Amino acid sequence: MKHSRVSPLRLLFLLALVSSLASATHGQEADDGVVSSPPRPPSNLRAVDYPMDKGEKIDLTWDLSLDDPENVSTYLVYRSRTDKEIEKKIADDRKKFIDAVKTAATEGLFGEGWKDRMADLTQEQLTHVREVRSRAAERAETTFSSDPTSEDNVYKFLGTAMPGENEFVIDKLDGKKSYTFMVKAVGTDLSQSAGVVTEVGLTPVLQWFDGEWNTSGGRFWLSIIILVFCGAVVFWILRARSGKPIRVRKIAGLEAVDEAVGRATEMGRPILFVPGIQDMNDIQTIAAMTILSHISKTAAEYDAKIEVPTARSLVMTTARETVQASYLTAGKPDAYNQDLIYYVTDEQFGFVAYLSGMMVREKPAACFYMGAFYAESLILAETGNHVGAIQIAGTAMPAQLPFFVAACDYTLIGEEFFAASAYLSGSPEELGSLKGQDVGKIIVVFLMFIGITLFTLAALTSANPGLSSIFRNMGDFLKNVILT
Amino acid sequence: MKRTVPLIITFLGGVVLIIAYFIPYTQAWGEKAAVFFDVLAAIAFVLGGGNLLKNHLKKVSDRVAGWGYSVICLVAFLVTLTVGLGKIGVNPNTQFSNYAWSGVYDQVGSPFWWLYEYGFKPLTATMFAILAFYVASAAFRAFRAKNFEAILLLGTAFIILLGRTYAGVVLTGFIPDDSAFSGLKLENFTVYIMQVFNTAGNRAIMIGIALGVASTSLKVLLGVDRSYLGSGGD
Amino acid sequence: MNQIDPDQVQVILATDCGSTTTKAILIQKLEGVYRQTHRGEAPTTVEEPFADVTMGVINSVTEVEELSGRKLVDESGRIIQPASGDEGCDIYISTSSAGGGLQMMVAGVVAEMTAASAKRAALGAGAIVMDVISANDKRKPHEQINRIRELRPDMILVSGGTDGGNTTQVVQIAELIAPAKPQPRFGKEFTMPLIYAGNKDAAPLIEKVFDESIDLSIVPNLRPKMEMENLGPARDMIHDMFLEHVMAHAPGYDKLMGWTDAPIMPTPAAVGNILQRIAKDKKINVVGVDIGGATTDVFSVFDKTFNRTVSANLGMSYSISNVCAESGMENILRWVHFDMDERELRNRVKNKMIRPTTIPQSKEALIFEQAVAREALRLAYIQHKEFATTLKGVQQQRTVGDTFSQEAGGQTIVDNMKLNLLVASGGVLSHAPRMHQTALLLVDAFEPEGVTHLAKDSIFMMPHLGVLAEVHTKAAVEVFEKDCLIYLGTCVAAKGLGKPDKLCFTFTLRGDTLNESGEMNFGDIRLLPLGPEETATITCEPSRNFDLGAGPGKKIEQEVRGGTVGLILDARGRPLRLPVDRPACQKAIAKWVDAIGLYPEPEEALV
Amino acid sequence: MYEFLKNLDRRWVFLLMLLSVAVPILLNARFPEKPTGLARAVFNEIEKLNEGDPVLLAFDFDPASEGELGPMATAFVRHCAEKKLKMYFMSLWPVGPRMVEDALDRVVRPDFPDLKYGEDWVQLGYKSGYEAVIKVIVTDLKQLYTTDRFGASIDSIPLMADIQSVQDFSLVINISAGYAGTKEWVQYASTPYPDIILVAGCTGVQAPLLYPYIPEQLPGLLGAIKGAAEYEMLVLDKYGARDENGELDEPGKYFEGIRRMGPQLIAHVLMILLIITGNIIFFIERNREGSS
Repeated sequence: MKHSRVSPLRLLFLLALVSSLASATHGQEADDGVVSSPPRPPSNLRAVDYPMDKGEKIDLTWDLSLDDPENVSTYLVYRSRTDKEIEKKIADDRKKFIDAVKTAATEGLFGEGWKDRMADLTQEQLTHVREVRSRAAERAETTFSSDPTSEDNVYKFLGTAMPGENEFVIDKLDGKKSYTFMVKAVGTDLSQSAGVVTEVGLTPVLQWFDGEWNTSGGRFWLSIIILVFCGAVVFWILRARSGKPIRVRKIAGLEAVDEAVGRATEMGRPILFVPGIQDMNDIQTIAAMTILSHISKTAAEYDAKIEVPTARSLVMTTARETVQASYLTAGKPDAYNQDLIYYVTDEQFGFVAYLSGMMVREKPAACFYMGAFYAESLILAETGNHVGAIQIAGTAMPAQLPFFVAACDYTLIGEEFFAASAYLSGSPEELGSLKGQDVGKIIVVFLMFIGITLFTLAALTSANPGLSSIFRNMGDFLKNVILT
Repeated sequence: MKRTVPLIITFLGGVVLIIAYFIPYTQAWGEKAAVFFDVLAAIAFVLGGGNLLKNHLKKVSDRVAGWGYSVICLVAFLVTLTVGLGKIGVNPNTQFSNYAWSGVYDQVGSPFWWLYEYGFKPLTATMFAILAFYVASAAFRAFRAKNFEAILLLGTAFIILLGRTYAGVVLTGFIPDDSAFSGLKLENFTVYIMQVFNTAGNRAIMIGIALGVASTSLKVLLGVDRSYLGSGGD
Repeated sequence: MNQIDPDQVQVILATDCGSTTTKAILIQKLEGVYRQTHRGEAPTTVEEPFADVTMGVINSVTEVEELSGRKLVDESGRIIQPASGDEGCDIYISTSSAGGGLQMMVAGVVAEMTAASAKRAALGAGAIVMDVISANDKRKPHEQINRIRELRPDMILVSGGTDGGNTTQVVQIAELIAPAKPQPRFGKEFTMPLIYAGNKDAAPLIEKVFDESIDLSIVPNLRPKMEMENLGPARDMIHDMFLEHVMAHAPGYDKLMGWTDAPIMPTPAAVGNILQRIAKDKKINVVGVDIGGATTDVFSVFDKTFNRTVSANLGMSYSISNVCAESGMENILRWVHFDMDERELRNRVKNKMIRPTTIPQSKEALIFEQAVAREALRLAYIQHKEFATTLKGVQQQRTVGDTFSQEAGGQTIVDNMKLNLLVASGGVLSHAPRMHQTALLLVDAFEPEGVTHLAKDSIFMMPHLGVLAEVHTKAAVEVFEKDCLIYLGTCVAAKGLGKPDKLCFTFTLRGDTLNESGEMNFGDIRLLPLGPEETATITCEPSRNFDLGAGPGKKIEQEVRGGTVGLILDARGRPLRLPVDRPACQKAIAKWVDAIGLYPEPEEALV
Repeated sequence: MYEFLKNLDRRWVFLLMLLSVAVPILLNARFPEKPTGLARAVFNEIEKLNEGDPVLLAFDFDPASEGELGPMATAFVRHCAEKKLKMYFMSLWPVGPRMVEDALDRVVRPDFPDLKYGEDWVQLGYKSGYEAVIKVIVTDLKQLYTTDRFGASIDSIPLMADIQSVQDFSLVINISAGYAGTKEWVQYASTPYPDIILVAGCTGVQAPLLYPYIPEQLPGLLGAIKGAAEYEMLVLDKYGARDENGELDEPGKYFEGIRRMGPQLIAHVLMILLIITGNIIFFIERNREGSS
């Protein structure tokens, strides 16, 4: 059995045990006077690289001490420190030592609780305190010594194993360093055996896939979930290519795109499209570009002017390509004017200031806010509302949704925003991806349901600890292992 | 061809990032990809600056309505650029005192710092502060108890508005702290609403968004949705 | 035209020159009330060999003369005006739809916005809209020019842009029309009337585009703002142009125009007019339908907004094939409660198409024809709902209550729950052997919700009254109430769907002759006798999922009006869903047919 | 009156808002604060630390949000200075370092002159790349930060000797006004590396989005001025100097959050009044429509 994880209660007990051990010196007999000898050490310590991990774990096994289980209360596991770690350990010790000396010196002068009385001290006394402390520190500096090769400095305590256990998984190692390991047995009287050490240093090896399915932090389960989800999306895309048309729920905000563009046409005013204030590496900006391509195509058909100020130059370049191609598709390549797609500034509020001014001056008849927005959302939407534009917003920034909802005519909320491209293009493949997305939703709902059921059952069966803990463990496994 | 190459790059980039996440050995690849993007984005700064200049110069030369603003914009842009890039008035770093430009561009007291402290900072703070006014006018206009949902939202808004200030403490101060009803004290109730109802709602939206993000990403990677490259859906 | 003192008016003569028949009616003041007393009919004489519309008019009036014994036409073949003793009439008015009525082409910038407004103006003015040209109708300019050339409208209405808005595209549209040189339908030598009702800033530019071949008149913008539609000036101008150009060029009309006391109106405009008057007078919402051989007109007035649509391809004779094609034979057959041979039906349809005046000779044929009518009316009403919308392109003011239901602009304003009066006219509805059939046809096709009065136009008098309303509103309204409408009864229908045979609503009726209470289960329909001129008070309590107008599950109490049919309690649910499974559907229809007594056995059929 | 309110020009609303903010500021109104659980949690996380523990303070905000976040920055720095923690400042926002300087100017330089640069605190400065920076420095800080903000080699700074990565800090304090900010710190630091303890302060609009991460990934959170005021109160209670009457005797800069709660209170009350007025108009309007 591998025991990298221990229950909290046991951990507490062991910690208490270890701390008491730390205060006891090696090889000394216990205080109660009972004469007993330390247990014989475990033997044949072997370190093997842990399979299928991301190169941070080593598996340690040993043969049990011959006194196990009669005279063994626990095993202590250590690993060697790297040179840097040893340095740090010594530096820490030095600091602790100096601090202790300084505190002791001041206490000698002012008694305990001197800190509280600091405010009462006169300037003279304060100077005195400082002198005393710095002298103490100097003294401590010279007296402190530590042997970098001492076992205490070289080996770092990692954890414990119970009697009868002969395995331990060491985690969080550096894949570039080599380590040796040490295991000691502790007797019932807390006396310790000599340590058994691995002879050769071992470096954890990075495997090609992090396939730990039963511990948290691994990416095994995530990869499964992603495979299922992506598979569902791809499946539905492929199916949609040949299958019958997929129906989508009406989204008023997207139905209104033509209306907004039409309004701009009739009023002879420009359409404003703001693709958020994030760069192209934000998926929302990409989604905005896909929507822009549809809107600009409509605008081209209606012969309306579409203006796209951007906060990033890469977005500007992309938007230009997108709009140009849309004009081409609409059969009006001459009508395309790249000067209407321009860069303003990366600075959030500079961008907003520009947009507000421009909106008040040019009074666009339709405003689209698609992409990632922050505090500027309300400023933009209120200004647009004031100049009487039809406004359609779409964002995946939950914090900004309320502002858009209050001030815009239509708001694409979260996933609607991502569904927009599919909706507007109406292409079966894209609509298929929406169906795949629904599969993801079903998985989420299913997992939520299982989780809730397990924890509810655990709570309901609390009268029966065995059963309850089974449910709880299952729930924990779901929560901590599968879903991390 | 014009579309195939970007599609291939998108696909490869995406695949590398995904693989990098799951296969520890390739983890560095993902970071490399991110660096590539940073490099591109940095180069794009120049592009943006050039476009800005061109745009506003054109506005000025065409004397379009409001060209005066463009003049201000150009002057501000050029002055800031010169002062910042030239590190004018900046003392060299003490460690590299031989290099005139080794100082920090926004050193206290330098012209750039001055521009920042007395120009940029108050201006952006002003823009942000406008929010307070807009929130008030939007609330006045939009918070109408039109239907049940609206009434619910309205009630919650009042609780939160009061609970987030001392008014909440005063209004429900009569409820003793240790009584069974202490949860009804506005300040506690506010926290409860935020942590329970609001969190639940937000989680739902976030799950939807996350799935949307994943499926959109997948569409883009697989080239199903090419409209951002300007296919116009056709 | 003479000045008329409304109080002195005793005799009114009205004619309607239809494409085939000219109908004349006589209205007289009897015991202080205006009543329609006599009517006459004669073939219309617009076309050769007569080529003078007044001949038909005089013929029909002569028939009235004979029936009433009142001399209306003098020796010179003129209508005698004003009345004196037993002779002549005080008011003479006429409408006209002869020669296919008023045919227009309209244009606007955006199909759903200014072009739609232009279409609404034209339809409201009683025109048939032949085509709508817009900047976004997906046709290439050359295709549009070709189309304009092909069409031979009576006049053209061009709109586009709000005031101060778009000019370029408005001018572009004008520039499409100008070179196309559209030819008017009548009289090649006359100039084409074109009404411009668009962006006022573009008007000077428009003037420059057209030469003398076009008679351009400029009226205030139809859409001065996106939020506002101002159809009045354009409609009036259409009427003026109708008289000035179209009528003036139709044979005999110049003479007729000299006789009338009010401008001659296109028939549908007159119908719209009277419905609007009634709706305004009684503060009700009205839907009127006129199903003809080739087209079906639907009129509606909801919340003071008037809309008219013409479903050009939905009719009972010339267009019957199209009805079958558009709705599908299976959809028609679902209204038939027994098996029919589809092959035979197709023959019947074709027969009706080439012999439009055929009247059903057997019960099967009648049932089938009425099934077709149901679908035709249903489709026409759907088209009407789609067209009768709020304005598109309007900024919406949102509140937090809209978070979960952001309705798009351009929603239909037709709300069956708000509908108070449904008026039927047109052959298949007016001439159904039993009024019960007309009533159920209306209920099945229009699916009224809540409490709705059903009526039919007795002898298609609405056009006459529509013009009369212009000169003598009181007389028009009185006649409309007393003689024009035949009240069929009232339909009380619950909105919502439920499980079969589960309670839909309970009702209690209190009236002079009818005192009854009972329960209606979902899927039931019931007819209670309530004669004409009788009223009763109905109290209904719907169950949770159903709405009778006060909200789901909420009780209503309302006065209902009787009629030749009676009171129809409809618990079949809304939207009305027929079982998909054929036998089940037949069973359901049979049950309903039985409940209403739609097609009784021959001995009692001839009521 | 009804007509006036029905078509109320929004500038009247703006004027009222201006007054409701300006008056309390001019009168210097100050209301007491009652710290809630989340502020206590933040406070306790810092209290738990020992003298000399390294703390990373990531200031991801800009002057625009200074009004909301400045006070908590002051309070955080003061708390760390009082606890004698080693402070490491960094930022993912270009102007972040300036915000750090501002906080230092307010707290460390005047009130803790003993603290030395490089020994007690260090300014790592701004790094571009948003969350990518976090991804890298959680495992290797020095890969990105080769110098401090002033160009000095990182290895020459004594404070940096013990720091390999973000995991070496006893606590990460993040103050953020958006992207990249607390959410990214949660996603890329405290979630994959549960040993990293993260507390945060954020703007009011962001707070609701961060609640889902409490308490596991984010033990404590200060939301906007309210959070700052509560936290200030806790810090002042514990470390504030008192006059002879036991009243807090501290310069105004340590009361900034509490002071700003005054305008907030009045503004909130104004909002409620506005909403109520709006609804009264709405109902009158509806009644009139219904009756007509």
